[in-house]
Amino acid sequence: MNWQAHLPALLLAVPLLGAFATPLFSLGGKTLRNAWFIVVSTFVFLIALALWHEVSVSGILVYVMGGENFALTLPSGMKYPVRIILEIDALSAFMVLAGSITSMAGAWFTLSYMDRFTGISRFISLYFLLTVGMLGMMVTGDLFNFFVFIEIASVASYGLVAFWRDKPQAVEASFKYMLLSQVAAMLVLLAVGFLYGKYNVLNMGALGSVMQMGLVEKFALAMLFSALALKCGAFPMYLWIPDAYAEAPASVSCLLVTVSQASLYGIFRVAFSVYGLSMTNSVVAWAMIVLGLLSMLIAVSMAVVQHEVKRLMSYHAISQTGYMLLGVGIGLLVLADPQALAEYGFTAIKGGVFHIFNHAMYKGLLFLTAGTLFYMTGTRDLNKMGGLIRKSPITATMFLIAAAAIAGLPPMNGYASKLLIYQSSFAIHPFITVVALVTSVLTLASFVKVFQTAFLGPEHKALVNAKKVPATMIIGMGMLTVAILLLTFFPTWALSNLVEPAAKALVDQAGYIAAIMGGAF
Amino acid sequence: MIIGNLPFLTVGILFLIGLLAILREKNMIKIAIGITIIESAVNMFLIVLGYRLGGDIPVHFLKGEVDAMVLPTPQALTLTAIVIALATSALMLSVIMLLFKHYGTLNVDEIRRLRG
Amino acid sequence: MKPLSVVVRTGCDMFAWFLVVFGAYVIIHGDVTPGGGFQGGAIVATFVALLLVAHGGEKVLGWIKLDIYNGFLTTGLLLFLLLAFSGMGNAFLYNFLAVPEAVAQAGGAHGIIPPSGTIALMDIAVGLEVAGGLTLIIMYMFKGSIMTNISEIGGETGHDNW
Amino acid sequence: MWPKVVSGFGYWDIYVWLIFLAIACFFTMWLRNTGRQDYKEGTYQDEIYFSGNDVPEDGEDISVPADSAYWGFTKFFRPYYDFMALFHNGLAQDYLGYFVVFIAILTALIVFI
Repeated sequence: MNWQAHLPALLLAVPLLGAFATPLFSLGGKTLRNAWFIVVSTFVFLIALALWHEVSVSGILVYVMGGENFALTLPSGMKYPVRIILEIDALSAFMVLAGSITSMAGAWFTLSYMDRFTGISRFISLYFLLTVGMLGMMVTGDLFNFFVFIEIASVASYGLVAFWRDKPQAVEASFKYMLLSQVAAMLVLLAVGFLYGKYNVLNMGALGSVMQMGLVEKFALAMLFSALALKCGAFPMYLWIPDAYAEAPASVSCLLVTVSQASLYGIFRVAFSVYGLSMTNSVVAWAMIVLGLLSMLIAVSMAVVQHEVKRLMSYHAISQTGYMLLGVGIGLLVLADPQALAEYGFTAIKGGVFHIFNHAMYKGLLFLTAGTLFYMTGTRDLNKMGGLIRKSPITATMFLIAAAAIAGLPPMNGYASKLLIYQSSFAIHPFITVVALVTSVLTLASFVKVFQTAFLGPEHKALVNAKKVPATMIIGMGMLTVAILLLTFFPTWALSNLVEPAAKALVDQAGYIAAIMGGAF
Repeated sequence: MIIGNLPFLTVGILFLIGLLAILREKNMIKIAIGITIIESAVNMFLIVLGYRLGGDIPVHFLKGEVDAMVLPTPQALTLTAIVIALATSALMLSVIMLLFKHYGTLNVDEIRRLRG
Repeated sequence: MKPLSVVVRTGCDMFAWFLVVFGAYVIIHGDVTPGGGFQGGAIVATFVALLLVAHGGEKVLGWIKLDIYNGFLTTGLLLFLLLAFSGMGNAFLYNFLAVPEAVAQAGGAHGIIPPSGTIALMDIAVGLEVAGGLTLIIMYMFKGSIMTNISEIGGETGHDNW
Repeated sequence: MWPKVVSGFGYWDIYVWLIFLAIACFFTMWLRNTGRQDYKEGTYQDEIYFSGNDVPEDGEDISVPADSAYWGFTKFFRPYYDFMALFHNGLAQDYLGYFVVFIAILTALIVFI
């Protein structure tokens, strides 16, 4: 039993070790460094898998960093926990699983995609730091620690977005991303200061137990919600996402998708577990629903007219985040009255949460296929591409699977989660379902355009000598394709084992608090 | 009432000054300074949270015979926030240097090749 | 940057190394006196800044080899992680070397390992790390600043004109 | 028979859908085979019918570029996209302005409702 108990700490320590030891391993040459990169990212995925299994078996895992024994949250005589406590319930384990799969796929993809560039050992260190920041945001139970992990992930992603520093657009994208994200991070710190000033406690569970809604908490909630909404790309503040995702290397934008989903997880954790039932008005729930709808519609309407592949896909990342916000926002709206929650609220949360996992998989795959197109043709502009299905049919089939999944075509996993969102949002107001359906149609339209212009069509003379797609990139994309196909052909297993416990854990604020306060609150 | 809350008032004013600097300034270096102002405002907010009237250093054997101590936790939080502020401002200034190399200007309005 | 006058350079030569000694003092006594890893490392990093200002860029670029500071950075980071992992018996980051209050009061805490246990050792690791890291930041930003000579772009632009 | 994805008002069963897909594919393949069998690869039947003109060698000239895809859609929504271009104007400070305005509105809503 004892090494399973240390899994939460291992989840963060192993990628950190990977980040710090990479310069050492890169002294031993390229193959040793690449081997280290793959071994550590696979090991992180295995830890995430063991962690998810552990949580699904024995409920919420609590890990006290630096305590005498790892489960002692309240040392003798203390009313509030003082150490940094990692608290992993089913939702955190669910998000950690999604994050580690995309990180592993991105690692495999980077091997030959970034081969001709220099400074790859620094790239790998930053990539691991980004993974640590993302996993830390999903795992920690401490508000200030959540802010520190946001900063680790942000600083690592500024560097990674501007990795190709000879390209002016990449540096410009990183500057704009940094400008917005720094102000948002300072707002998160201000909100943490507000809550600490009032309750002298930083732990989310303990905070949830003593929380009464007053003026200070309202300001803290507004600041936390808007700052994390900026980080995850909701409607008015998503403008940095098309620049940052398009200019980052493909494996980085594949990981950045799950990093912004970690801040989406942050919104859900704050809204459900810290504030939960003590929220007097449902403004935040309606804000989530309205933001979801607006992000969906406006992002996808912007995506249809794009002619650059990765820019188009990053607009779709925003519109899919709108689905998740809509799904869980409906759940938050009806959190108070259990009858409506049982009827459609819980299905909405299940739809939103399931959509997070699906989106992490197929959006990661789409960014990797866009990277392959860039690798083959050297350009991201759709006007210059054509007839690439002859060059690499494997990429074309994987792109087809991912495009069918994102557009929500029936057999795919995207359809299963969107169906849950459509039907539960219909109970709130049919207009919401109409907007969701129109967005899916426009998503399908833009991906048909991408597939037709990039893959089909006659062979371009300029692209005759397009490079062959190397094996490691195929393996990287193959992992995500396998994940999508598994989710597609076994939706009931995924729902009952992955999504339902996560949705139940999200709704069950009392259980989250009891795990920390020992049920004595 | 005002005297007691004067520190929080200065935090608010500093935050607004920093925000206005970021929103209004055209020179990117001044925007970076604006971000540093916001970071120092939030650090000051954290420190002032922990102050207790007549409190002394929160170290047991260093403080004199005064029994009131200020809260130590905000000081630890501020230390981390200062380290993070250093890292981000160093990175921001380096990115501004790169932008100056590529665009030849420090004016943030001329850095707009990514549109639409 | 052009080197400064002889007076400044000799003054800097005499004074620079004491900066490093003082920084090391702040790092090592981090757990008992105000200061610690980050502050001490920052003081040590001012050594390179002082050299840059006094002796001008070209000479310092010749003297300073960045791999050493990269080595400091990596050893500091790995030392920190080693100490963190070694506490895994109880929990990650557990302070397994700490001398309990009673023993320390009874004067039993003399020896190489300071009574505060891994806190002091981690402070030293962080000090090493920050000294290397900050020097790297200063050197790379200095190289970045001489990357674009302003004459080629016709003077600085983008200033506010009031 | 086997578990289904139950969603509020209905259910989604992928296996039944796959069975229907198989049946549909069977019929389409049968329909396809009833057609003429004299198609041969690489003969005159492969030439692209370019409405009588001679086909340009480079595929680039006859492939539909991405800009002209959905030109009717974009032509109709031209005022909407011009309006959106005002927002996506690439100015970092405007992006921050939208963020500050959003915080103001949200804080006002949360505090006063």
